[in-house]
Amino acid sequence: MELVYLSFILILAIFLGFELIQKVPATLHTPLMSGANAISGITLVGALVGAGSEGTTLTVILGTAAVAFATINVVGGYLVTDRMLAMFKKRVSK
Amino acid sequence: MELVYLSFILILAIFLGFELIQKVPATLHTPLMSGANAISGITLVGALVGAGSEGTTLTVILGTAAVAFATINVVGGYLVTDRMLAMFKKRVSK
Amino acid sequence: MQTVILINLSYTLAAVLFILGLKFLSHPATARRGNILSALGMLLAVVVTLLDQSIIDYRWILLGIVIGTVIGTLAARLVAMTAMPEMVALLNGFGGISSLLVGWVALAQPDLSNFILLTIFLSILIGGVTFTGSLVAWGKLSERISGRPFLFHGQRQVNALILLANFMCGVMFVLYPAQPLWLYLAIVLSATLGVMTVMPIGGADMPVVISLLNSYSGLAACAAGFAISNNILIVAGSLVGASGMILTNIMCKAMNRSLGNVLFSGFGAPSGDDDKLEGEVKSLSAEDAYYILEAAQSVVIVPGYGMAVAQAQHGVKELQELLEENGCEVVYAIHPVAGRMPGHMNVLLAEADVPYDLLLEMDDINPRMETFDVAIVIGANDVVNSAARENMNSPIYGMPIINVDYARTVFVLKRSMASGFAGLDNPLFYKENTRMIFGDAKETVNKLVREFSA
Amino acid sequence: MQTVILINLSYTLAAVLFILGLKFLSHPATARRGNILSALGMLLAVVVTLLDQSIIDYRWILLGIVIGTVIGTLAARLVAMTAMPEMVALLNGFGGISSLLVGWVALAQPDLSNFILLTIFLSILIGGVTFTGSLVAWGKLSERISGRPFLFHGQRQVNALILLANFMCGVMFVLYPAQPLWLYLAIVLSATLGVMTVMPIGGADMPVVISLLNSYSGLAACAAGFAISNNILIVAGSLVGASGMILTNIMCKAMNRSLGNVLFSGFGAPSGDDDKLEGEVKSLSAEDAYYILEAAQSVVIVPGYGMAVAQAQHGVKELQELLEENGCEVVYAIHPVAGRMPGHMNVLLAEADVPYDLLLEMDDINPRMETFDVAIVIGANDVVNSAARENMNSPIYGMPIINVDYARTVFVLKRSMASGFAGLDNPLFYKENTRMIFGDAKETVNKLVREFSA
Amino acid sequence: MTLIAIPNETSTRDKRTAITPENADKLIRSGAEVLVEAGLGSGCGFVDEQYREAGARVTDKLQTLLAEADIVLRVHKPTVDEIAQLKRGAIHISYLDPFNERALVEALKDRQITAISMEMIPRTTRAQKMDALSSQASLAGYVMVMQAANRLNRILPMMMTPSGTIKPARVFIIGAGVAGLQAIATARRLGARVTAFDTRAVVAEQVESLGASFLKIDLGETSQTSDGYALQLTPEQLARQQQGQADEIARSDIVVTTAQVFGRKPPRLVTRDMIRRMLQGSVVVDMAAESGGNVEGSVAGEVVEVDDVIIVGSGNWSGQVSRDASNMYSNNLFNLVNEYWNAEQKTFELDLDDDILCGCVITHAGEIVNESIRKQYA
Amino acid sequence: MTLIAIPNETSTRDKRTAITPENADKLIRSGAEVLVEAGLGSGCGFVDEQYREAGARVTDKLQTLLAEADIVLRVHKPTVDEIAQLKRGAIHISYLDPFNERALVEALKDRQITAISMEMIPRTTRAQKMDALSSQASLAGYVMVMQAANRLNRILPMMMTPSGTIKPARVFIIGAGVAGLQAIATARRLGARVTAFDTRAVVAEQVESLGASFLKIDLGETSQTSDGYALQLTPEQLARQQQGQADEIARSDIVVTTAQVFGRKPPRLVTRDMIRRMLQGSVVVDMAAESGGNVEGSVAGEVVEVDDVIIVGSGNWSGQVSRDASNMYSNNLFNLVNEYWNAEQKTFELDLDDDILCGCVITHAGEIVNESIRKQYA
Ligand SMILES: NC(=O)c1ccc[n+]([C@@H]2O[C@H](COP(=O)([O-])OP(=O)(O)OC[C@H]3O[C@@H](n4cnc5c(N)ncnc54)[C@H](OP(=O)(O)O)[C@@H]3O)[C@@H](O)[C@H]2O)c1
Ligand SMILES: NC(=O)c1ccc[n+]([C@@H]2O[C@H](COP(=O)([O-])OP(=O)(O)OC[C@H]3O[C@@H](n4cnc5c(N)ncnc54)[C@H](OP(=O)(O)O)[C@@H]3O)[C@@H](O)[C@H]2O)c1
Ligand SMILES: NC(=O)c1ccc[n+]([C@@H]2O[C@H](COP(=O)([O-])OP(=O)(O)OC[C@H]3O[C@@H](n4cnc5c(N)ncnc54)[C@H](O)[C@@H]3O)[C@@H](O)[C@H]2O)c1
Ligand SMILES: NC(=O)c1ccc[n+]([C@@H]2O[C@H](COP(=O)([O-])OP(=O)(O)OC[C@H]3O[C@@H](n4cnc5c(N)ncnc54)[C@H](O)[C@@H]3O)[C@@H](O)[C@H]2O)c1
Repeated sequence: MELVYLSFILILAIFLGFELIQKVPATLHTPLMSGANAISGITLVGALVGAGSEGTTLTVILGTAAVAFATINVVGGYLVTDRMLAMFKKRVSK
Repeated sequence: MELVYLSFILILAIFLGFELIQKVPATLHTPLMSGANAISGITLVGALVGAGSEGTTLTVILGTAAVAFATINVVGGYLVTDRMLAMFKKRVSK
Repeated sequence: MQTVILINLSYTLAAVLFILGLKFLSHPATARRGNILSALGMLLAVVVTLLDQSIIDYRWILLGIVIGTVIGTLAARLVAMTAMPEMVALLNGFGGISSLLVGWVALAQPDLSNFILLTIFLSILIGGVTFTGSLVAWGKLSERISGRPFLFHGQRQVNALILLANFMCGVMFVLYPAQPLWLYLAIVLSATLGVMTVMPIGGADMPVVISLLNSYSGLAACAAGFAISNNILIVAGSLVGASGMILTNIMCKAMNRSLGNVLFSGFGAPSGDDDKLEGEVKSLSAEDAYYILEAAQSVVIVPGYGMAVAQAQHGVKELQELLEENGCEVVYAIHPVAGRMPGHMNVLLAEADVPYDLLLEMDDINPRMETFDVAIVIGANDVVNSAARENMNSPIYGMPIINVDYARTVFVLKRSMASGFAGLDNPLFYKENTRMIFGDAKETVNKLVREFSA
Repeated sequence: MQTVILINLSYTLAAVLFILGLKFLSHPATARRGNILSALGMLLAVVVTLLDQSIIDYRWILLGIVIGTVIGTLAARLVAMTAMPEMVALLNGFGGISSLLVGWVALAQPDLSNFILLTIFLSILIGGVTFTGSLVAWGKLSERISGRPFLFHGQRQVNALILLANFMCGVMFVLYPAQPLWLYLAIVLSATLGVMTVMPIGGADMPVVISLLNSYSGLAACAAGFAISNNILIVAGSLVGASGMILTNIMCKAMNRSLGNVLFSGFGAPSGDDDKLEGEVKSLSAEDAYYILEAAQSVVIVPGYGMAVAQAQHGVKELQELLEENGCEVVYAIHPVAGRMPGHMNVLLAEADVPYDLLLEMDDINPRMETFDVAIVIGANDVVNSAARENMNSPIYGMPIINVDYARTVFVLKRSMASGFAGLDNPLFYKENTRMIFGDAKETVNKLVREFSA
Repeated sequence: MTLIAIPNETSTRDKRTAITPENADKLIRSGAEVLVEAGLGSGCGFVDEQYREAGARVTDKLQTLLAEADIVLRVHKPTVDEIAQLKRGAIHISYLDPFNERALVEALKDRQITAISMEMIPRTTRAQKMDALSSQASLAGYVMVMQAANRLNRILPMMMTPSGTIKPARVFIIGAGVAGLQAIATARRLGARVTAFDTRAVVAEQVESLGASFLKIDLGETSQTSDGYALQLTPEQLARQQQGQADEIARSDIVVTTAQVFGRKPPRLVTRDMIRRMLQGSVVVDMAAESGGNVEGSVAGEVVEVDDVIIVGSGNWSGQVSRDASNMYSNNLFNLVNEYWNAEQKTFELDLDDDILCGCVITHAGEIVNESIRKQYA
Repeated sequence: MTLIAIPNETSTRDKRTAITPENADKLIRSGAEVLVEAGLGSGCGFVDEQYREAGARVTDKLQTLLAEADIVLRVHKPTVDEIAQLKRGAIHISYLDPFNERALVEALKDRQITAISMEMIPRTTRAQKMDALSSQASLAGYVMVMQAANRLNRILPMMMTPSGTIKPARVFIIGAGVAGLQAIATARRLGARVTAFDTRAVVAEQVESLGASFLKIDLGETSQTSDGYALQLTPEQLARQQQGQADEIARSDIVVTTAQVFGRKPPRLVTRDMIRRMLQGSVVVDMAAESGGNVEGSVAGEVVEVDDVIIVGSGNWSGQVSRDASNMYSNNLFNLVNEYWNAEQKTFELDLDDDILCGCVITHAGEIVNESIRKQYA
């Protein structure tokens, strides 16, 4: 039954993803991509559970690596996006 | 846990509903309203379960009434919408 | 278990069909297809539901479906094309009562959590409001009830009281589900609320009300969905609830109202109160103006010196063409002293290639001003200054002006409230049916033009 | 149970923040706010996850987070502004590998159903492709790897083989989860696939590739979400997957490519093959043309008799203004014999109030034609007929023409493939960088204008 | 019953007429009796028959016409002789040039004529429909540019042709009042590059609203009267203006001057030196040639060539398009009479407190009632 | 070394010149020697000094100039006298009117001159840069409308003013070739309502592309030559056309006729009867007045008044804007010479197989080489 709900959620989220992005000015292409990339770092949440759970050494190592990689993605992603957008603002206000 | 999924679904569906309707030409206002109204007849599904389940006389009566009303809404709604849209097509192609 | 999964996967598919249906319904070219898709979704949902193992008795279901189908088909076939809106209101009301009943039936489930009780109450409340509200709307539209707003002193207070009572009733209902009193009271109160909120609204505003009630009926279905833990009710109901809200908003804009007004009723107040509104300036965004123009059948454009300053003539011409493509009649009304030299407007409009036949003199346009849905004043001021007609003390009293204020709605495109050449205040800007669209005229016109994208 | 519900309600909120974040990110005025909202959502999701009862050991987590934060912060701070795209590629790759690892860890869960195994496989496959693909993209952009497309004979066949092997491996993986061979094979194969699909693509097309890989990494997270039954991974992952797909599509259009080409690679093929394409006419919709114009820095407009026939001059002027507002340089190139009388174009463009300074003579424009991103030919034909330059047998051989084909992209707005006054075929229409936008010039121009809405 | 009489114009150069058959008809409908001299309007295409059809009487005796009239309508000022023939107390409406025609004003006063000067109609929004200065100036602006374009050895628009590119002609308009603005519009229509200058700063926006550019010259403080007329410049300001516009004049193909200062001689703006710098075959139009001239060397009523530049000073500009000019002028007169027409008594109701009449009635009941004129001759 | 000589024009009415200093310069740069007669171009603002600066020799001896020249460039046809002074084998490029000037053509042939007629340049896309008929006709279209507008007693644009609304003038253009189209554009620019008619059906779209409307008259079968010239109508067709346009003419303020039939007399399209129906003061311009006339009553080279309608037949239209006309004509000549210039030998390379030269070279080496002329005089 859980899977049913999850697939419902999947479908709705996909439709929503399609509808959300309609027309993006060229200057925003890269920041938007980068921002979305940061969101895809959500896999960090999965990694946390993996790294923190009781498990074999292997899973802990893998989990920790996953956490590290995902954190890079998240932290770096948001910061980079913000830097780009900050520059963009300046350019517009000029 | 089920409720959690359901509210997830609710939120996503609401956002999707907001995003779906963006700009509607005036001529489509009434048909769209009518079409949406037909969809809201989905309560028929709930009514079916109610009317068909084992229960007291009261629930069966209520359920049957619910089925009848919802069916009117659904059948009438789709047919009326279709009639309006058929007329609309003609007018446009003129 | 397998059937449950099958049913729910089918529900997912039905939800997709509803989503596509709504999306398609909002574009002229695909609207009919959209309706069919959504009907297919409904069929699918209904059919797979019948496989539900908790359904053990099909007789009553069959009875209900047969009755509903016959009535629904007949109603849809027989109703006159002109009576469509009231038909929709009626159907919507049936949807509402159905949700109410589903909620009621859900009460019979064992082990109701507080949350479920709450959603049951909500489905009864919203369903009830939708039901009686829709019936009143139907009555008003079909003129079974007077279309005039029904108003009395202390109305606000009474309504607030009913709302409060409803709220209290809800609390009691959740706390003491076994006591039927609260159930019956909830039904009665919500029915009353529906009547009381729709009665004060005038017949002309009914389409907006119906759209709102339609959104409500979606929410009612959604609440019912929670009450019986059913995905498809939640998804379809909230889709309709949300998109109905947006549609209501769009329709409000097209009628030059705000959604706030509608949600908290009391809008479409009788005109008696309005004279006191003088002194209040209502401004409008270009986007909202678009909705009104999009729905207009006839538009008169009144250019003035500001059009020249902004060099907006090309955009104006384009706007004219777009309106015409949209099936609207457009003419220009040229005041003899508009601009800063004789024939100023002619020079500009000729440059923009506006056909001469569309340029009407003041004396030709004024007698038929009432027939225009919208008058668009583009950077004119003195030539539409109603003080010349109304205010004996005005230095320009007696000068003939273009009576734009007689049109149903007036848009005034200028940058500020500043006066024009003659340096005079303009009472037009404060009229009930006037909307100021502030900003450079060219920019505003271009924004309007862009709003008219497919 | 209470924490689970709390966590999941927080996830719901985080999902809302992601949704709003994405929505805001796509509008210039709100983009920064959007990014912050989505970061808040992430923070919320991470923090509440730490409350999860299945997490019993925080040391490793802390370690991972510290390492990641330090590297991520440094990278984001230190990278040069110009190196942003490759930075994004690299970060994206890390997201991919992380999903792969999460999938791998999930294998350790007890009682894995086939479906869960499938999603684990998918998260490994997609995560792996994302990882190596992103690394290659990063290498190409930072010129650590040659930006030139890497091509060899039989490439298609080899790739098909890898894909097939992957598929087989997946089947085996689900059937024999206990056998680690399949796991390792899956990792290796998906890594190879990532490299093989990105290598053949030229450096100039990398932004599109990164956007696509970004969409993939969303899908990988989504698959990982299924693998560990986690809502927020599914929602956020599929949001990114879907919106990334749309963004990729938009970016493709801005670069005048099709999404199909990208998805099935092999696009950006070397130009050696293209000469054979002569004889094929590529047409474009006004909407797709908009994306290209929106990204253009410099545009030259070449009007001809068709502009006069369509009376498109006013729309052309408006398009010019919109392009200029968008930061693009626009000039007009007027061929001396364009139209049907001397000075025909001048009459029309003066009517539309195009400044004289923007009208360039053929001899002034031709030498700098290469510098233009887009040349828009509006209803001209003979005056841009490249046969006059290329075909010694043409009756107009030797006549100077406007060399629009030297611009990066050429749009030709006309109704059909019909010839012009001189009755000659025009090889321009068949060139690699030419796109025909069929239809009445005025309508096409107006469509373009309308696409330029905020 | 009020008798409105319209004599022929005595000037042979000007073909305009004061009342068209259409307006004669309207006057008669509002209850007046209309008497016209035979041959009225023949210069711009009207015939006696049309006036008769409208219900007017046609006479060929000027003397009885003048003697009987309660109201006389005409374009140009009367002669002193004619004034003597008017009925005492009659109303006479026409151009008068009251600032410069002392003898005339005195004669009108002495004969107890109520004389309304069309030049003196205030430039207010309400009075615009009677404002003949505006209506005629507007036509003048058109005519001046057309005449200049016709005499220029170039074309005005730009043409990119296989036989080379012709650059658009440059036109410079000095003074952007009613005539100047219309001149700008006409030159722009023909595709010229137009620049304009005026001492009143508010005009810059108006010039730009017609798509022309405004020449910026820093003159220091300038201002305008409440009626919107320019004030005279100081000699120092004038010098600055001349200097500021010299280069623009030198590169212009056509220069049109329309500068006036209400109640004074027009300023001398274009000097011989500037003309010498212009290209051979260029054209200068001096709107004010007849009242003193903005341009050095212009000759009232004539077209002359100075240093290979053609200077047009023909004057009587709106008379060149006599048909439209007559229609407009006649409408102005009708609107004036109609505004003060007492529909019951069918008479012209003279209210000297009315802000329009107060500005334009010069003499009444043996007095000079207009203040500025009284001051002028005090 | 090739000597290119340019004598003064003998016509005093036409101020155009065949070569401007700018083009003299270009010719010299491509390696020719240029000799001009003193005073060349003085009619349109050029002085000898400018030619000298460009590197040309200036002489005041016409005789030596003609005798020495390898190539003579000019606007108008030479006299038979002048032909006799030319060097045998010289090239002479100018208008020639070869269909009507038999004596001239014979003289050129006999003197073994290579005579190129500017009228005979084919109307192909490639030849447009040398096509003087087009360049001059285009200017003529502008000038005709400007002259008509200047003589009309109305203004052309619409004006909605406090003094009444002036309706836009109606302009009817007959013949929408190069000149007609430019006339349409000019009248439209001035704000007139423009209607046009032409026998060639393809022209309708071109007329509408300029914002004017096309008058539909059903003439049955009409067609055009491969060069785009109209063919002569049958008498019956002509009658139908006259009938179809009579009403349009009657309500027009300005009628401009530009109808030509290549190699024949222009058709008579506007009759006295039609003119009589026009409003007093209207204007008719007959482009073809000098070669026979489209309008009954037009007088070549003059402006006459017939039935109170002004008929302009002044001719020499492009000469009115002599500066621009000279620039364009001179560019045409330069482009022609340049097209066939052998840069190494610095000579004009005559290739009678070339499709442009084949059309416009009339006589060569003592023969009439142009086929249609040969037929005409056979
Ligand atoms: N026709 C003639 O011959 C003539 C000659 C001289 C004087 N006049 C007088 O001029 C007046 C003409 O009346 P009118 O209604 O045309 O003009 P107006 O009364 O002068 O009003 C023009 C309005 O346009 C607005 N405006 C200016 N620039 C704008 C821009 N870029 N975008 C949007 N709005 C702009 C101004 O308001 P904001 O500043 O708030 O934007 C102003 O209130 C009459 O009083 C008339 O008597 C006429
Ligand atoms: N300038 C002069 O003085 C003059 C005089 C006479 C002849 N010519 C000749 O005319 C030609 C001018 O070249 P050009 O490139 O300007 O014109 P062109 O070669 O005649 O081509 C015009 C093109 O415009 C297209 N068109 C027509 N109506 C249209 C509409 N409503 N919307 C979109 N497209 C439309 C037509 O294609 P579709 O039918 O497919 O739409 C046609 O191919 C030269 O050959 C020149 O020699 C020039
Ligand atoms: N209220 C109305 O409806 C209305 C109607 C018509 C005119 N007006 C106003 O009346 C005023 C006068 O118009 P007019 O055309 O009769 O003016 P005008 O004939 O008196 O003068 C013509 C122009 O010459 C300018 N001028 C004076 N000295 C100059 C100098 N040294 N250099 C350059 N320019 C110089 C003046 O400023 C004026 O613009 C204007 O402000 C006009 O807007 C108002
Ligand atoms: N290929 C080129 O680049 C080029 C250049 C210039 C001109 N042309 C073409 O050459 C052709 C001739 O142009 P032109 O201006 O020299 O023509 P023209 O001077 O020979 O004739 C003028 C016009 O009069 C029309 N006409 C003839 N008889 C008529 C009648 N009875 N009623 C009404 N109109 C009548 C003709 O159709 C023509 O349009 C046109 O087709 C033009 O497009 C082509």
